[in-house]
Amino acid sequence: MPTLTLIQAVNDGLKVAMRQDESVLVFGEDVGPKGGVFLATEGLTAEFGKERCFDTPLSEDGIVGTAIGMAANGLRPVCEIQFQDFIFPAFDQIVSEAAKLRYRSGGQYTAPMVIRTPYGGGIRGGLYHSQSGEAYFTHTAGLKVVIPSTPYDAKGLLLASIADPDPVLFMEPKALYRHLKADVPEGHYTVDLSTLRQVREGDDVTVFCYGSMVPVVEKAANKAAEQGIHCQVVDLRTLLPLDEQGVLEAARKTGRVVVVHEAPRFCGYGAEISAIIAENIIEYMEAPIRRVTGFDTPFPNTLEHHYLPDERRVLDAIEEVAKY
Amino acid sequence: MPTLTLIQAVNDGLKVAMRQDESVLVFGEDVGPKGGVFLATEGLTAEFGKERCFDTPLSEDGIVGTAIGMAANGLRPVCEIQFQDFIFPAFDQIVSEAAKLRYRSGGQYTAPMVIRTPYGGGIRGGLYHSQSGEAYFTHTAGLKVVIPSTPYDAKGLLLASIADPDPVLFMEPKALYRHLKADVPEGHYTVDLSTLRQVREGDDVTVFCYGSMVPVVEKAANKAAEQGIHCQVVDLRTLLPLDEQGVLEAARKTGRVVVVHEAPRFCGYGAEISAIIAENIIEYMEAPIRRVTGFDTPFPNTLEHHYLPDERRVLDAIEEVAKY
Amino acid sequence: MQTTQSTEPFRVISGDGSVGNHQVALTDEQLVHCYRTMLTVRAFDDVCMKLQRSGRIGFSVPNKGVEACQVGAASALRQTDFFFPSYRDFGMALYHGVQPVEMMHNMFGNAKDSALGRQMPVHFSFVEPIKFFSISSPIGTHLPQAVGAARAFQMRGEDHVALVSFGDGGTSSLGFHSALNFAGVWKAPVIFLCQNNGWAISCPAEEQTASDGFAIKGQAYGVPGIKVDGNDVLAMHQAVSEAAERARRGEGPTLIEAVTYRMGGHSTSDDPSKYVPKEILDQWAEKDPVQRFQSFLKQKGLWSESLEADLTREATEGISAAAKEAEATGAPGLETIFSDVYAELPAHLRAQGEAAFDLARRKGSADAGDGAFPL
Amino acid sequence: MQTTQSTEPFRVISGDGSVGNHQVALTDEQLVHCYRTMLTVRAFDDVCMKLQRSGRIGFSVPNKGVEACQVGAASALRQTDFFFPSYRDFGMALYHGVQPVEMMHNMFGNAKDSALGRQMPVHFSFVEPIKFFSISSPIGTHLPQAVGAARAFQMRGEDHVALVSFGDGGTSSLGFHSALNFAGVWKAPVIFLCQNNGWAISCPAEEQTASDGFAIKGQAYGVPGIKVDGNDVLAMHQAVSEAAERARRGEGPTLIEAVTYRMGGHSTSDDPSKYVPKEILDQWAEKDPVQRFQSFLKQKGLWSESLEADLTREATEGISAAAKEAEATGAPGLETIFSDVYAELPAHLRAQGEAAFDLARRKGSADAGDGAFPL
Ligand SMILES: Cc1ncc(C[n+]2csc(CCOP(=O)(O)OP(=O)(O)O)c2C)c(N)n1
Ligand SMILES: Cc1ncc(C[n+]2csc(CCOP(=O)(O)OP(=O)(O)O)c2C)c(N)n1
Ligand SMILES: [Mg+2]
Ligand SMILES: [Mg+2]
Repeated sequence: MPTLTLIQAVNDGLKVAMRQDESVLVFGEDVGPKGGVFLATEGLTAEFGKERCFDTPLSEDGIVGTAIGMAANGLRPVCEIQFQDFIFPAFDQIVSEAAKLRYRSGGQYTAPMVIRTPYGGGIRGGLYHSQSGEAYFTHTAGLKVVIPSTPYDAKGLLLASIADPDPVLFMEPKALYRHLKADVPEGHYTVDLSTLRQVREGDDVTVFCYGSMVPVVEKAANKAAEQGIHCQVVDLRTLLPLDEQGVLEAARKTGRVVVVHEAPRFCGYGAEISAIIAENIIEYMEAPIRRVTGFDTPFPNTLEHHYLPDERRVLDAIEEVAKY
Repeated sequence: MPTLTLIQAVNDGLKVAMRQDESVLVFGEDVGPKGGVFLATEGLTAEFGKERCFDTPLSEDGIVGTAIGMAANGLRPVCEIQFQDFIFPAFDQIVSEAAKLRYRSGGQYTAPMVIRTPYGGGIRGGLYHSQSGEAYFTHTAGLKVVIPSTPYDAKGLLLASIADPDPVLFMEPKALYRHLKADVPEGHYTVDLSTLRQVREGDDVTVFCYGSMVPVVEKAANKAAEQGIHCQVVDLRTLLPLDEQGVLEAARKTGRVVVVHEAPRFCGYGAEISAIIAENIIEYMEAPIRRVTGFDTPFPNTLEHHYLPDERRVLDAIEEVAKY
Repeated sequence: MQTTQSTEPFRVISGDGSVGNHQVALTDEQLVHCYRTMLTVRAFDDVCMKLQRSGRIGFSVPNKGVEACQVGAASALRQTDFFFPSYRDFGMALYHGVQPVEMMHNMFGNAKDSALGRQMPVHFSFVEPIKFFSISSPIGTHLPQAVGAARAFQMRGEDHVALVSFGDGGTSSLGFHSALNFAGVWKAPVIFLCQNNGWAISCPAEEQTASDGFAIKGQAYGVPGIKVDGNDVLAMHQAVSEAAERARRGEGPTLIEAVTYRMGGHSTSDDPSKYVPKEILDQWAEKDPVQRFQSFLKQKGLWSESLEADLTREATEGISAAAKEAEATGAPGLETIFSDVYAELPAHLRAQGEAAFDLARRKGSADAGDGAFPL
Repeated sequence: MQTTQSTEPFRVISGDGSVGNHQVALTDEQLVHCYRTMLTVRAFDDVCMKLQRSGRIGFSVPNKGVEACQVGAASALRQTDFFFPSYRDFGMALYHGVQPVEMMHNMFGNAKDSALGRQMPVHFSFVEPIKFFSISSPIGTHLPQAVGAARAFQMRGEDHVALVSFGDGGTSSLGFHSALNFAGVWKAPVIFLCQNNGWAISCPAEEQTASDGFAIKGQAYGVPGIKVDGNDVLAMHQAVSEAAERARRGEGPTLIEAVTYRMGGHSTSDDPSKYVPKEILDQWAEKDPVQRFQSFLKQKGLWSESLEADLTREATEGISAAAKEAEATGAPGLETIFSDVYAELPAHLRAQGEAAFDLARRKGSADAGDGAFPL
């Protein structure tokens, strides 16, 4: 089995989908000859021609808006937003249109499409090349939001997203693009959406995380284990629709919960995890539900390593919750 | 003291601000001669001329973008977005620009401005004239988000927002525009941002709400009182920055909490209230933290009364939490 | 080809109904069908206005004055083309055979509405007999969508076109900019139909933009722009036909500005007397598109008193019967709040739906209230 | 006035440095200052490129080829005007007296950076001696902001103007559409400077739009558009001067397309050899704006070997010293993460800041990592 980085797995997933289904096409800014600024689409124009992988003018509204029309007319567009920070000009098309088309037409029209976009910090990108905007989208019924954290999941979830009958926002943790190589099967396979991944078993504390935070949490969990605190680490990987029952089971098992994400805390995705638990199984909780998140500020540049949750901060929360 | 409806109070607040400060100006779609589709800006063009109250072309991006430039260059723009549902073309300007300008320029440039917009259901407006999108904004550091629920607060909070040195999104519950008349002082006064309003005292259950849900919660609380369940009702009124200590105190007092909003549940604003409580004072909680919200669907039309939280649903949650 | 505000719009039918040297491309039957459709639009409008005034539906939008734009444009396209309409375009659907009762189900938001009562009135969605794309309230979003649909035709080598219709106000939207730009670069088979009816709610077209008319905006995108008399069915037919032929030949998009006038309010919630100058309204009243087309039919010998009576009766009775049927149809079931959010019902929506039914059983159903739409 | 791609751009200085019948509006001193500024931009670029290659700063954007646009435009405006620059415009700031060390503080994101190290390099913000608006990464957002700032001047009856600069790629953005449209309707005193440097990262200008050049886009908004040789300082000066005069007279906005070429990569993260055709690059190398301006100065008798040597040394030494000083300046303190979010620090941010300090005390500080920017 080939070993690939996360971004190679994305690239491979796109190729597999395009080989298998003629209606799949890829477009966005600089995704053609340049292969994308992170090289996620490298080689696609060469293999599939510029009818099926091409650059667009600089308009995210245009990219997503045309993708919706293509999807409603029989194609399977997979478009790229160069950085998640630049998705906001397309916000109206995503939230008002793609997400609501099936509902408002009683199922007559649908928008099966994927929007891929790299998100998160770790590259000294400052305010506008570092954001984690998942919570701007997970409040939107009709949309699916997927975030992989491993090469295997990246390919499998991407192929599942492309096959999905509903619009999927596929957010790729850019900090993990070249983090490590791992086994990725050749050809077609899928990882079901709306399923959790058990990263690590443990009976003392449950840590929920996703995307770029998964390796950070793993490291913290290893350190915790050295102190005899055994963490169950859960990678949420589909944020919407979430496997809520799975979350509740995992939380109930230990009664001590930490939620970790890069995005700011206030009204961040972690709030929903806390709220689901506090609403359904609060009686099982033996400690405060702690969130370890980015600060409630814009994303800084020079000090980004202070802004991003790191092993230190995650471990501190695990210890606090474990001791409580 | 005159008695005014909520929308008259808004109109009065705008006039008071414009009389007092020449740099205040009002613009948006149909706010001029027509006076706005809800008549919030009626009479302004007549009194202040069309230099200070005028219609714009149909572009929310243009409305908010130019407001930022005006604010950065010494004016105090108060712009209107006709329905909150139509704010999304301006999302990038609000979230990427207005909210981050002070931070990214080290305070050299700022955007003291107000964006007024009616939100919420109750007028049979269907998917696109009914939404409560507050959670799309409360995740954004640098922005303030204010929602009044009474005529008195509408004017006082609006005047405080106009005077505020930071950008404020001022969401007006359209269902309450003409709900009732109440005393509103003439001339200038302010209600401090980031303060809670105690709507009703009670020792059994704490209900957090804001905007259009306040009268619904009041009615439910009255019914509950008939059964001997005494609710403390808290109107949050500034959603960001929130008076978190005030929320914790109110929650601790009863140990039983219900959070109510119109917007969908998943990653809605209520999640943050639950999460703050679960993070800081979970040990005081004697019942699940219940949310009563819109469903996780787009906003329907014919069935909107089933979609919107009503007295029935709020009361049911209060009873459940009280009995727990 | 390029026209400006100063240029006179392209016209076929003169005020007296004559067409001079112009060829008439439509058959007699089609011409009568155009007329029938215009009368049906008027009848639909009238009935809806009354239904709204008497509180039986919540909202409607008047089409008086703009009937020729819709009907002339529709008559130039095939049933295999893809329509991306605005809320003032249902004449296009009627022309191609959508039944009034299907529209009325939407006006009442009942269980038979194709959108299951989820949208406001006049937000239609049809897939048969034409693809009449689900109408959305946000202005301008459907323009890039139409370009995408056109690109799909292009990729599959089909010679269908997409037509997207929007107003003078719509040209200021973000969707206009990205759609025209993408369509120009892609040479997509799409027709942009800008119905300049003088107003965006209360904002006059002159304050909407400082450009010399709307057709000229095509130049910013390398898209040919033409200006057409929007009160002239045959001029509309010809302009859209030519644009469609260009598109089918692979020569790309066209922007058509149809110059017309909104004779009523923006919607049933609007009071245009607050801002529309009466003189201008009177001027336009003389250019009524239905009258003009009637004069033409007369000159052609296709019109008669009895035809008029038949078509009027047919239209009025058809619409009234449709309204009656729609009003008698029940509201959608509670479960329709939860379906069609996704292809499959996810667990959390199932739970929310069950809780709603359970509460209704335990505590009774929610109150409908009156809920009249203010805009 | 209206020009198209097919039209030759307006030019003052010929290839050999002569200006024919053109009047030169700048004093000798100003002309030398223009040249000095261009050399300073080059020196800044060179030093930053080296700093980036050696890993001492994370990112920079090359300006080679586009120096005349920035400098010619800046020379036409006053210090009381308002600049809304893009990330490739710092020559405008240098021209008006912003010190290189202030820019270098930003390149290093240190404690003396006006943005306190919060932004990426080249995202400058200055208020003195000119209002050089805080640069934002999202393309196009600053265009409507400039229009708003211009409207503020207009309302107060001041005769200042706003200049907003953006690229060929920027014309596709939403901000371009709303800004040009609002400015046209408002007759706002704003100058839209589109630097068409041939590329938006890897997308060539021909694929960015199908319009006949960029100046023509003004027609869609009733805004006059002119096309200027962007490698010609004096042509830029004249075009911007005329636009500024129009604006100050209350005659509204102008769109200027400056035709130039990006001779380097998009940024230090980009490898342009993957997509830029070498022949075209070679053609443009011959039109180098610094060379052209030097030839002009020679013809004017303002240039000498010793001037060149002095200016070059001055520029290089100044920039190197600035880099040294900036590199020696410490990083911003942890507290700067939390300040300037709002005018006053709200309670929740105070708490988060305190917790961060507390954790650093208890468990040590966070790791910096290497964090090189890939774009
Ligand atoms: C993005 C957005 N902003 C505002 C509105 C509110 N609105 C509804 S219709 C309308 C005017 C549209 O004018 P025009 O495009 O000329 O179409 P017409 O109604 O004249 O057919 C406005 C402002 C909206 N629907 N969408
Ligand atoms: C809204 C948005 N989308 C994408 C990007 C990524 N991006 C940065 S620069 C650039 C190209 C800009 O080209 P142009 O406007 O011609 O300016 P130039 O770099 O040539 O000066 C792109 C696509 C961005 N910054 N903002
Ligand atoms: Mg109109
Ligand atoms: Mg460029």
